[in-house]
Amino acid sequence: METQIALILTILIPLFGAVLIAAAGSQPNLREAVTIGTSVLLFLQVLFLLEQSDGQAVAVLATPFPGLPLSLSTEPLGLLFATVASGLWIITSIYSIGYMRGNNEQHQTRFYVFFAISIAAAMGVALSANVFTLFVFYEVLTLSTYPLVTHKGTDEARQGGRVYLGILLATSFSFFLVALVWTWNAAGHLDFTAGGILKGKIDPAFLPLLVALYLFGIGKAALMPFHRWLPAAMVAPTPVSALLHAVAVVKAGVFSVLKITVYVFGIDFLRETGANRWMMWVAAATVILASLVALTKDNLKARLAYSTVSQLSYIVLGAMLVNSVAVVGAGMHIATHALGKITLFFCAGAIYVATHKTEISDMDGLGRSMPITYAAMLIGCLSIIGLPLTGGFWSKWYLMLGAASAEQWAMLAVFLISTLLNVAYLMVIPIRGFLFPPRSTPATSNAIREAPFPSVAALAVTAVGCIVVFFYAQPLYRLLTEMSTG
Amino acid sequence: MEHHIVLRVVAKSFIPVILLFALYVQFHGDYGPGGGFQAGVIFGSGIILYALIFGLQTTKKVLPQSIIHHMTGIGVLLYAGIGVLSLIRGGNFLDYSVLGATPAAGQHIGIMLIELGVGVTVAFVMVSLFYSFAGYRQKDLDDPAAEDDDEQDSIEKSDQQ
Amino acid sequence: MTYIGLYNYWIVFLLMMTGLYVVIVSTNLIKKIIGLNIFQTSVFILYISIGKVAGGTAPILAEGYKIYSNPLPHVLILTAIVVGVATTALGLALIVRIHSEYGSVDEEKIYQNDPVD
Amino acid sequence: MISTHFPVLQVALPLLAAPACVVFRQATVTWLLALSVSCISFLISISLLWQAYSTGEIRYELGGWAAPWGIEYKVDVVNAFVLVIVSGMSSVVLVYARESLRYELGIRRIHLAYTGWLLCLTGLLGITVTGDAFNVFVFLEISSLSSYLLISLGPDRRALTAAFQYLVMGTIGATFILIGVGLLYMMTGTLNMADLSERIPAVSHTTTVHAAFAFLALGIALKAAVFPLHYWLPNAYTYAPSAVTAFMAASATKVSIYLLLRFFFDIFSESFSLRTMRLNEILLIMGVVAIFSMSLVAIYQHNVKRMLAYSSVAQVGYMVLGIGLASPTGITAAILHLFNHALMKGALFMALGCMFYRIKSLELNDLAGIGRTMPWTTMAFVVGGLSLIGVPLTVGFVSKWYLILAALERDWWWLAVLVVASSLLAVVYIWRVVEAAYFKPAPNTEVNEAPLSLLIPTWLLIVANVYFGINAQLTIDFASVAAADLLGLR
Repeated sequence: METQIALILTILIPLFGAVLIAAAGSQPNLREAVTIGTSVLLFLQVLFLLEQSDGQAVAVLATPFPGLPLSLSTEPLGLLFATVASGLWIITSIYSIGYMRGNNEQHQTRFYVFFAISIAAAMGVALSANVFTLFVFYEVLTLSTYPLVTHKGTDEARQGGRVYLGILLATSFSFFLVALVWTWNAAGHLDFTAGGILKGKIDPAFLPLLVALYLFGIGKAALMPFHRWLPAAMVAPTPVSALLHAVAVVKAGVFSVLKITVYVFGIDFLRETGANRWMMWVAAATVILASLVALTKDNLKARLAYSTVSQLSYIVLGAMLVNSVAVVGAGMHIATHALGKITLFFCAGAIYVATHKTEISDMDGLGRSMPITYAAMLIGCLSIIGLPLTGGFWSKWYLMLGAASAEQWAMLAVFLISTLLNVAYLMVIPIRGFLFPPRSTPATSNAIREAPFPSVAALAVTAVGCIVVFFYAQPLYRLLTEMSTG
Repeated sequence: MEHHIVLRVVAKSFIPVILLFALYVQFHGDYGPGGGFQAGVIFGSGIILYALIFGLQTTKKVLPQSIIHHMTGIGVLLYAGIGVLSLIRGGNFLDYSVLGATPAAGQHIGIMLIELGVGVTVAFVMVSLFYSFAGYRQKDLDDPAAEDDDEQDSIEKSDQQ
Repeated sequence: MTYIGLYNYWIVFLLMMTGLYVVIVSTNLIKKIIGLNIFQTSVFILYISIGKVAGGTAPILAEGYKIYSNPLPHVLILTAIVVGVATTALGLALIVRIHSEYGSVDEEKIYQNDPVD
Repeated sequence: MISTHFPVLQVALPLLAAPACVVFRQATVTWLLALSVSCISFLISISLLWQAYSTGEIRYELGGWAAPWGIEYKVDVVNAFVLVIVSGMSSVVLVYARESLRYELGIRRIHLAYTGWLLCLTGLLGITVTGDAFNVFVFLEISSLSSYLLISLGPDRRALTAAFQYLVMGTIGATFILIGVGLLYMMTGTLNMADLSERIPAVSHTTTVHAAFAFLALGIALKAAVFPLHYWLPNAYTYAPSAVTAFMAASATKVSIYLLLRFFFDIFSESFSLRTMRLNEILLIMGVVAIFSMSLVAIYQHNVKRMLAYSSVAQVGYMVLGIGLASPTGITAAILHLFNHALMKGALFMALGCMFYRIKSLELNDLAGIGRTMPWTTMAFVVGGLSLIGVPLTVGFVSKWYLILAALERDWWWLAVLVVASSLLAVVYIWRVVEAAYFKPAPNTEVNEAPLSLLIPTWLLIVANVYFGINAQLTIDFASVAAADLLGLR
């Protein structure tokens, strides 16, 4: 019973926080105190759930349709995602205080309110006990992040918002919803069940189509050709980009993919029928193509965006390799990539606040005036690339191990090639920052300082986190094997 | 119209007959051909004839607009009231059998009153229509009352059949 | 012979098409109402003519008559006529107000003044 | 027991109240009368629905004449459900109408509006409750005539031409229905619906019955604004007073769709209307074309009210689609959408009425920045809009879900995909308003939030939108039982 209440509270805390934030709108200090307080409370709540996780508890919120409840459950993969998202929310909140104040942004209350709502939605996605609940919170997440993307209110922001909303709603309605109803029609229920619910219920000939509907339908996983929303959403303020890319949105996407692969299709069922083949290649193509596009981008945030597209497809690819090792790798990649990417976005934001520079070619030599930021960025890059001593190493390791044990040598090659590409497009940034001579005149470069303290603190914390994960990967691994073996 | 002496004289002698005939049709509607519709139209046309010959202003002195409004409403109320009355007396809606001592007497009373309601409404709606169209030039703007009164009589027809 | 024998339907048909044609073609609102009336009248005739029973007399109880025409269609059509009158009256009332607002009862002139998209 | 008379009281009370309004003439008195009568009708219809749901069909003989000769009122779950929709929406919108009509009409003619309203309510409830085919025509004309009147009361002079246009189209439609009923009477000698459905199969091969069916289908489709017979609707909805638009959008077309269901499945059988007459294909195509073309047209409107009017035609397309699927699930979807669409369009038009009340315009450009000046109204519009799009946890999602389910039951993937893809067009036109309301700078004029008397009923509907989206059990139950009733499965 206690766990049930705790489950419902994970949704309610951020929602209640949103109300308080709105109420405290006129006093910025109080408002931001509430934001941070709520985020800490939420994190503790999720940790409490993590402690409880012996045996799955289910809490029903409502039953909109007969036999189709809106319910939450404590399930390892979901808890992992919830922990990552709620933990990073604390840091993002701290960071955004620095960023928003530093930039004197408009409508800050609206920003914090929708931020809290989207975290509530992300919690819902993470803890959903069936596909229907997942879908519902997925849509709430889309809608609640829209005002964040268009935050600036300029024509450019509105345009980006349209693309964002358009692609996400279009894919989720046209593909995801159809796949959902189809599954319901075939299996008779939508509950996430270890080993999948579709086995023997559906004609294997149609299975690849259903897989494709789910994978393309979950537009937040940014599989090509439905990745355009991610770069378009770059118009958002940096904390939002961090939220979108690392914490809530894209992770909710790949998390959904992973969850559906494991609990709806079932790894064994997919492997037996071979329905994963097509989408495996699509994911592999996205990995490579997005990395190539990233190489050509000079805008830092755009480059990071395409890097995200590529990295997300690692996870989809891991899911589509359909064996337990690869799925564990994919699950770990959710966490490690989240840490790595959020660090990089924080750095990009810090650079913008301090220098108002957005193009990589303009950032030569900044490492000297912003050493902490650039050190963090170096760690972030290494983690994304997957070098030892950073968390990224483990996830990539397991992913490649999975590819090998599935005897998909081509996929192994894809991982290796993309790692090289990662090096090419990411390492340039810290290298230019540290080793290249500053472009601008010494006078102005002296004026450049580190970004406001909250921002720097936040990015330092996440960078340290990248390293910590390398040494404490054990709990993560245990949690995930529990899931993949059922 | 002062000089149309023939028209005035003929109309003067005819109008009472027309009105009387309307009443005849009204009260013989229960067993013979006739009934509230026909009676109402005949009654209405008698008054309209008067208005055509002697002018709208004179007619309005005889039958002011307000009376016409109220009468149309009362006609419908009479009709629907009988229905409710039969409900109260323990029958179904518009089941006249319960209105009198015996079912036959009840039917007689019921159809009489219903037809009266219909007749009153139809007659005054016709006049009210004439008033508003004929008076349009003088007032320059409408009195849209006419429009909706019309629907009322279509209702009655509905329950009539 | 059958086709001529069913002449009442031909009349109904002719009137109906005439009425619809007037409604569609004329731009004068009053003429539209007239067309609508003709159209409705055709249906009245349809009803009344099907109520006729060959050799039957008016449905009034009287000595020496066995076959009566069916009175129900007449009753129905009485209702429909009243509805028609109400429609005409309302239509004319609307036209009166349109005339006072636009100064015309011609559809084309009205839409010139005030395009309804 | 008074409850045995419920079926007729439902119709008789508004009928009695209408002339009383003419007699009283005083704005507040007539409003109170209309509101209380409407609320009583609502309560009666709920009790009828419950009775019909738990104990089955209720019959009422008017004037004590037995069924095939006299007029019979027959209440089953299908029409009881529609009765609840119509009387419920009328009650909620009437609360709203007081302030809104006073603003848009002025004091002088207001009792006429209530008289017309009550007559319209009488007509709509009468169509729904009656079991006599000719009675349908009569009540249809009562509701139509009063709705022409109501539309012509609109604040813009174009309301007059819109009402006239509707009058011509509506009369043609009603006369078509009259012809159809006449031809059926000719072939079967009865006007009672139950009797008709028994006698039609024997003569269903004749051209006359085919012609009767065609006239009826066309006539009702015209009244229901089924594409491409929707020509009258956008103008009528755009220029009518806001409260009237909300009421009509939530009830008038719904009742016509109910008639369509009643005639297609109850009086003519499903196999006759859909297979012999091949109507299911026509309906499917019309539905899909309506949804897409009308949503596209809606996107290009610059008047928000007109935009929603076109969206209404598109939404009727969903119902037609459900009927065209001709399966229990499809009909369930159509009936669910009757209810759900009434809720969302009622709420949306009421929100627009609130905006009109303050800024006297509904042009998209004039709505710039209204999200900040009228936050509650705009929020209501957004939630209603989300429901229209079919976002989960709103009623719009429920009906779409069932529509997709019905399509999938037939293995028509393309249709399921089309249905969901069409929601995206709704996203586009709703989002144009949202963008204007929130992300465009407001002009520097002083605009206040709408008064509470307008906001409360609007939000009542919005809450209903969400409540029946989260807890759809009740409506689904009624709709599926109603569908089973219509198809003769229960």
